[in-house]
Amino acid sequence: MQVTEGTKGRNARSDIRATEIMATAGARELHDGEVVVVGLGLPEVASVLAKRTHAPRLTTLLEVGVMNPRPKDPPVGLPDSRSFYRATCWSGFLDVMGMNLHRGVVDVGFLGALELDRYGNINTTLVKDGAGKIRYVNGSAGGNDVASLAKRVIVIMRHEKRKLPLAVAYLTSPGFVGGRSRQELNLRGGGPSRVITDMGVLGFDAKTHAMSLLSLHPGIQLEALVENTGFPLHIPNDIPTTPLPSTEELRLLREEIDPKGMHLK
Amino acid sequence: MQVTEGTKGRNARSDIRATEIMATAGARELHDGEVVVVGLGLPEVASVLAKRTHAPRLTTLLEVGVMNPRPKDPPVGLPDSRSFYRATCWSGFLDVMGMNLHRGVVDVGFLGALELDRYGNINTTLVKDGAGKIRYVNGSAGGNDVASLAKRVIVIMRHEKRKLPLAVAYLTSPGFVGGRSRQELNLRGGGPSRVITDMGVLGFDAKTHAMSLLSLHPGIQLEALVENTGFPLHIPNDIPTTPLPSTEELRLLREEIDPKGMHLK
Amino acid sequence: MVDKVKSVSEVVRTIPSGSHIALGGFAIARNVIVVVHELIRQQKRDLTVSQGVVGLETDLLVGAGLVGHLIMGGGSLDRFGPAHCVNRARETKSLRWEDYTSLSVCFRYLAGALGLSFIPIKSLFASEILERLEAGPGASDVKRSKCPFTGEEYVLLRALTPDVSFIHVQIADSEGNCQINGPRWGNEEQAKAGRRLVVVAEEIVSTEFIQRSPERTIIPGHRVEAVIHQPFGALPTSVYGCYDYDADHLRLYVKHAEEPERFQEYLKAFVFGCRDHWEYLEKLGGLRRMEELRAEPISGY
Amino acid sequence: MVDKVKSVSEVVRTIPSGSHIALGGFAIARNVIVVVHELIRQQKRDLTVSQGVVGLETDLLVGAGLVGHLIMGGGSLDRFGPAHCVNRARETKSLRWEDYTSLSVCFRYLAGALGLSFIPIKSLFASEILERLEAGPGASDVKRSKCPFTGEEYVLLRALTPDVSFIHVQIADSEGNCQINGPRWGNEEQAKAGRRLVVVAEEIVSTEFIQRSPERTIIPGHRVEAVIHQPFGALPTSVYGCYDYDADHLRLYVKHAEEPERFQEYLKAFVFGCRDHWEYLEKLGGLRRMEELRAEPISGY
Repeated sequence: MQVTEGTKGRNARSDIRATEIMATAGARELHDGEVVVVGLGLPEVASVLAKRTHAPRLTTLLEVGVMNPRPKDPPVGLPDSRSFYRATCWSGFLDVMGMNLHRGVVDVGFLGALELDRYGNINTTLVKDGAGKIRYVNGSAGGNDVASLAKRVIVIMRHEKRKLPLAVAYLTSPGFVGGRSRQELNLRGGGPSRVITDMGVLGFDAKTHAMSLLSLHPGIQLEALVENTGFPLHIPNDIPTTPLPSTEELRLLREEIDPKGMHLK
Repeated sequence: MQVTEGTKGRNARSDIRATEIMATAGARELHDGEVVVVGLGLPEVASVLAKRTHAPRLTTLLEVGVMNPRPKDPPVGLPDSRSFYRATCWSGFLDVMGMNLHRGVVDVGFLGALELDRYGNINTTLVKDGAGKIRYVNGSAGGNDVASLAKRVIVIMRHEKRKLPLAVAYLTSPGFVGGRSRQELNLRGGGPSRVITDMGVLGFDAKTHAMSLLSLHPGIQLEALVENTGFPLHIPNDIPTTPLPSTEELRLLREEIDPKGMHLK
Repeated sequence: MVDKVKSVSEVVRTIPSGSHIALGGFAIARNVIVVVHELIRQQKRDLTVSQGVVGLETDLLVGAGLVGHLIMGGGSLDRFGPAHCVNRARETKSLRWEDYTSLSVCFRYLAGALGLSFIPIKSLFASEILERLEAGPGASDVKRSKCPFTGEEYVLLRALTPDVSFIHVQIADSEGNCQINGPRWGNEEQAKAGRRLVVVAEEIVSTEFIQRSPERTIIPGHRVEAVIHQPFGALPTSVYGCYDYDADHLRLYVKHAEEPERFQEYLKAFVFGCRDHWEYLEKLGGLRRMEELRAEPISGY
Repeated sequence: MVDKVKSVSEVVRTIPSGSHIALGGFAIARNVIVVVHELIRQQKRDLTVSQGVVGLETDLLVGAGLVGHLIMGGGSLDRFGPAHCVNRARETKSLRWEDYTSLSVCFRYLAGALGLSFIPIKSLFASEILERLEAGPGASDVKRSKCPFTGEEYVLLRALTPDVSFIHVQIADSEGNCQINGPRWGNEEQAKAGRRLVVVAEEIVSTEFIQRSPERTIIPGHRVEAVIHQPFGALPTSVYGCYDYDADHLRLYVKHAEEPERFQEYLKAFVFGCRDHWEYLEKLGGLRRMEELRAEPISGY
């Protein structure tokens, strides 16, 4: 599962980075006792932060067959030996993706996206340039399975117009396709619930299933966010500000979880 | 898989026991390099004898998830820890019965039977007394699966009229039901190939699929065998005599494989 | 980290009568005796019990009259004798039962564990097992169908998703991470098919111990609701690497199970007459007997 | 006991062009590099390659122009970059390919391993992955259908049974009993789905060693046709407990794979230019480099 990080650098109103706000917002979406399938990068950072703060009983699963690893060195990918360190269980796809995800016991799928549309459909397969020329990238790996089957899906990605288009260039992993319900689409999982970008936190309307703004990160102008969104976005009358990371959250992120700034740069 | 032993005692023509002839005849049906699912008792004794003589590369599988065990003490059943000793692999049903037997890589299923009819149908589920009263016994366990799926099936059992009836009281594990081909019956495995009793070795006609006599054990009269068979048996004109165990086979059986006479009594 | 270690009486109180429970033993090995005794003491009735190959644990429950529906692949107490109570109940038709096979029960659990509502199989064809399933209430769980790609005939089986799965393991940590020593028959599929999962562990170890060999974790902690810690918890059945079966007690059991009245005496003496598993272990001979049965480390029995 | 240890050139000579081979690596871990190099040296053409999540091994084969048909669940070289050769081949349509997902490829192998010709799944619905499969030659491998018991909609997948499965393991004995250290992704299902199975082992151990922990035997010997013994056989990809990936070489690879001509230079230098894997290891830096990459026992990397 590919994850793309926010790299807009330090936040306008403080020395807090956008990635740190994203990681903290992601962590706060995870509840204690939940089971999460995570991709590497910000989803992993967010889930570790949640475990160290309000959700010590969070279970993290990596699709390769790793449960609750506690890496001491930053892994470059899921099958990197660094991500196997101090795990409580090593199994494989059939267990993690079959006997957990397909079984319906995974609460959260935490994904990245190359493109995401207003109904939460994810593209991780290809990009089209202006001339319509196609360039292939990673494809699904576990992404489609997670998006289809997890009880809810959280997407974390950079907020750019080309990454949030009216329609994804390839529908790798379904959200609420065409605004339809998950049941109509024959999908078991509940679908996308949150999109966390470097500009704000977004959700999905319970009826129309279209994306709507939930909060703006401190220092981000609404106009800038709308400008950087490639589809019509529901904007509520009152727009809350995304809470900043607490001092303790920042300390954990900077000193313990990602001291080298590999994902939080 | 229940296995019933021959207990007719010592053979008329020598001090060789019927069970020793059975074990040897069973061993000789196994070829080097084959994969065998065995039940405990005589099938296990026969497969160990084959491994120690002409088939050192025989692979033995126990349905509980044990491969190539080398017990030093006699087990009372498949899940007895004694039958796990010095195995090369411990897995479970899904591997042994699914990824081997159902996958089609098991050459021989080596079974016992409570009742067996002329088409090689096996009953291990219930017995009916003269008045038609039913008494339940073990049921299938892996027996039906082995009979359905192994490339060929060898049955080893005592030769008694009530155990070889015209029709089994309950068809637990199919042979050539009604004389039909395995393909017609939707069965993948090749079906029964040999029946080894304490009186002779029997096979199945390639066309009619009915049982026929292949050889008589030394000292056994044809009339006695026919008398003890509950269905019409094809009898060839020339009836060979089952070869006696060699001196080395007897030594292995008596001194190394079953020194306490647990299965060869 | 959460501590899931609970007492058996506490756990069994949460199992309603009428539940479908799946049991993890095989004949005379790794039976969840401590759970079954408590189900009998608390008189949980009208249970549906499913098991790959039944053993003493199911025989006890059926003999105690608590089972209304039995889904089984066969079984006995190996050389010690048949499962008298199960067989008698079938003869007297005092319960509804469906006969399957080891692999078909395993496939039904596998489907449940994978979140598939059905799975194909090539066993059962041309047998009276399938015929009787199709002719009875079991008909709603089996259906003949063709492979859409090859045209081959299959029996489709309905997934089994027991309300509660019970398994007996050698080692668990307090979060529920379980490691099984020896062959595992259908335990992984049966355990993960359950909507709830309770394990009985011979020994509770630290999570650090689990982390030393995570490839041996067959059941990860997040799937486990409760861990019951009970040394010698499977006696008189065996637990590889921990202790041998108690052959004397198995013979005594079979002798009692042969006759309904004698079976009631057995229950009185060894179940109702014991406040808990420790008292039961004393009746089996206490410390001295346990030391006789304790496994020798090389052989595992 | 039979000795199945063979040289890679001997084994690859038995693989006909046009074969369907399944590869066991995942991105940058446990790739069967030694086999892939030899397939390239022996110019085995028109291969069908299937893999859960592709990595360097498949990128090499595709780049070398030997793959006619690719069945894949996705993949990249993780942070080192994309699978340039695979992506370029899809862009230029120089091969037939079908995109799946990690789980759907795993389920197709699982069906193959279990001897089922099909298996249901609840992924793929409402995606362009399914749409494209149904619109192309992949249509013969997927079919929508309903569960006969619940009425739920499923995608039925056709089993995958590769002609030859290859996996890289840490430990095998000469009979082929294999033990894998670390997570196993889809290796067990992929290996057992194969009609033939070849393993590359870092180390050959005695059968007595295997018998000390038989619960770790993921592939039993009787399923294995040949064991190729090659220390550092997966480099530049990592093998848990044995060595880390060679980050320098991975970067060099990605740099070359970006452009077809530079990729040919890579093949010339590191595949055609090496008589065998030992010579290749010398080019990667020989003993001194191998000792740098060798895993430290506690961390496993």
